[in-house]
Amino acid sequence: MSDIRIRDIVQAALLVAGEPLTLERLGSLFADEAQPERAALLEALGEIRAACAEGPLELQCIDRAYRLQTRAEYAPWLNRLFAERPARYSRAVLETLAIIAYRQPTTRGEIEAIRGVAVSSEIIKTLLSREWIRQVGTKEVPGRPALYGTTRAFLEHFNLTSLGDLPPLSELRVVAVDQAGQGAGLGDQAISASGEATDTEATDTEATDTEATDTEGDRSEAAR
Amino acid sequence: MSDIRIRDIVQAALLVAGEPLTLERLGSLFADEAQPERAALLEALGEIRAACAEGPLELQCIDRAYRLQTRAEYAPWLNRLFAERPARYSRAVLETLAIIAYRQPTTRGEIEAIRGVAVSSEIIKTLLSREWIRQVGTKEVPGRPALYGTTRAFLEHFNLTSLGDLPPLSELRVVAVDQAGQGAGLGDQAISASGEATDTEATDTEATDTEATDTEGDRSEAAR
Amino acid sequence: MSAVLVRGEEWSKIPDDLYIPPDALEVILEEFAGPLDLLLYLIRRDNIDVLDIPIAEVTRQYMVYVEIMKAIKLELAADYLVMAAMLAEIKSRMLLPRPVSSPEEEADPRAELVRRLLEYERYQAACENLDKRVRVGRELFLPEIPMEARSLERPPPTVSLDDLLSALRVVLQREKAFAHHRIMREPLSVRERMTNVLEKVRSDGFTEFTRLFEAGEGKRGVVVTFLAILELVRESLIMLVQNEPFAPIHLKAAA
Repeated sequence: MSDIRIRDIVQAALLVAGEPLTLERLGSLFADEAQPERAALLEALGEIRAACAEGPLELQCIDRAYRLQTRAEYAPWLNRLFAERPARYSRAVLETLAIIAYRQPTTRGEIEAIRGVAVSSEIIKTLLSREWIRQVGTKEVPGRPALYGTTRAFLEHFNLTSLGDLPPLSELRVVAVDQAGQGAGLGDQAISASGEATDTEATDTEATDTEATDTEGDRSEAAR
Repeated sequence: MSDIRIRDIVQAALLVAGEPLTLERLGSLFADEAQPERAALLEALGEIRAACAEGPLELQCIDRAYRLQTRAEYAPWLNRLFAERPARYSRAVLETLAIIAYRQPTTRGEIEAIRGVAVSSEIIKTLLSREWIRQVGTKEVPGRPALYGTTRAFLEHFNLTSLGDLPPLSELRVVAVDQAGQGAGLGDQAISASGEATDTEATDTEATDTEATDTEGDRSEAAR
Repeated sequence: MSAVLVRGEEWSKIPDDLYIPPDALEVILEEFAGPLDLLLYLIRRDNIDVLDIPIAEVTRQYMVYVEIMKAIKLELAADYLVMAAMLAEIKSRMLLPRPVSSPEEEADPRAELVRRLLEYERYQAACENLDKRVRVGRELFLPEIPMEARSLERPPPTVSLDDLLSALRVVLQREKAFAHHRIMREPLSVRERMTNVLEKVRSDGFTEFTRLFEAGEGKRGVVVTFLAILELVRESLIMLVQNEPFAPIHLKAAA
């Protein structure tokens, strides 16, 4: 313990402080009787600066306070450390987006009526902050709900020149009927039952992973 | 820029990440074409570990993820850096945590049975809000009590590579046959029965389960 | 488990003229993590073998503590009283003469208590070990290095057109269950144009009808815009205003 040098203590403090440290603050790390001279602290800082030359850190002095930070050259790698993973949208978000695309300009209430399930404000916020939808006006009915439409960014993401590039609804309906038909002799009841099943699924996901990153999604799934 | 070594990048990442990094995460720092082999990453970590020997940091592995941390010897100085004293937890909180760590997944009732005292919701809340424990499920018994387990944050905080890093629970002292007791000697049968009940983990749980309901019964009786 | 101290002196018997400062009381109660903890403390203090507890004496001492806690009007956890009752019961059972002719030997009344004490002791030890570990923020500190030239990118979510369309198919399937909603009659180009028109018109002023049409779009564009305006009027999203026949038509968002 006695061979811990001033320099090591100063370095440790700079590493963990989370903010720049003045000479006074560095001095205050030491018990009164072991208080190093200002010169000794400066010498320690000099040694740290020299030792850093090799590695990814550099010593910066900002307004008479010192801090260690990574060299700018490391940014390309370190940015990948913090890069958000591409989000995965829940079924609820996708359905909402699809309805807005085909039904715009439309309100949250209308989307809810079509989906048969509440549309959380999280979902709307997710799509707004991604700039795939925008508010284009308000509807003159009680509550003055916002009217939403899709954006240019939406078209760009899906590589569409215009909404007209989306397959017409009639085509989708045919496929939907085909898919429903595969269930063999589906009556109304069966359809409504499957409808209910997806409803629950939708509400489930809405609560947790509106824009969950991959890991978060996995975690919440595991937690269930 | 081309002379930046894998090791420097890994070190920079460990210094800025603020959380332990897995090999996968370290690998993801590199562009696809420059992705180092697992072995190269492990070698870099080895070099970092060796280089640390000199300074105030050490490399620690928590649940297959790596972090740099200051050596415990530096605590006296670094504690002066932070005005805030480290939080102190009551024995009730720590005992509860220890029981969860060793017996997970476990319920509040089981913890109460061992501690012989009610576990307040405050205690559970404290541990949940520190994210040292989490609910991992519910027990399929009447009342469907929550099952708790420890988290990665628990390992991180207590500097554990894994739960296996915890020292094993001390052996249950063998209850010796003692006929010279006060008035009545301990009957052989009773002793071997209680011995068996606590010997193996499986029966252990059962034993405390019944006990749990017992104590709960007692308590509600006392409350009346 | 440190001894119970009042003003620096170990406290085992209550002096008659006891004055306990209120702060100390809480310390005492908090010092014990429960009745088992208190019992273990008493047992260890007097070097008693857990396996052979002199139940009468331990009960007496236990009650002294419980009485102190009561006396100082601390809200005594019910568990302490439950334990007191258990001790009293064990004590009385120990006093009963055991029938000599009993075919099965009766279990020691203390057995269950001993089992619980031993079990609790293990976890108490585990707790002490845990408490002794070096911990982040106490003995260990983590580097917190700021990063130079940090840039924040938000990659777009991984949504393909197929994902979007299959979500819509689900909606359509489900919609059959809600027969009263008939959605999406107009061609998509009209719906898209409705959004564009809505954005151009304002609620606090009038927009001239003709400005919504672009000559470069040709006849089809004009038709699409016109249909969009009609649909917007039908849905009461915009108002059309014409002061007199053949005068310029103006639009206003319905607000």
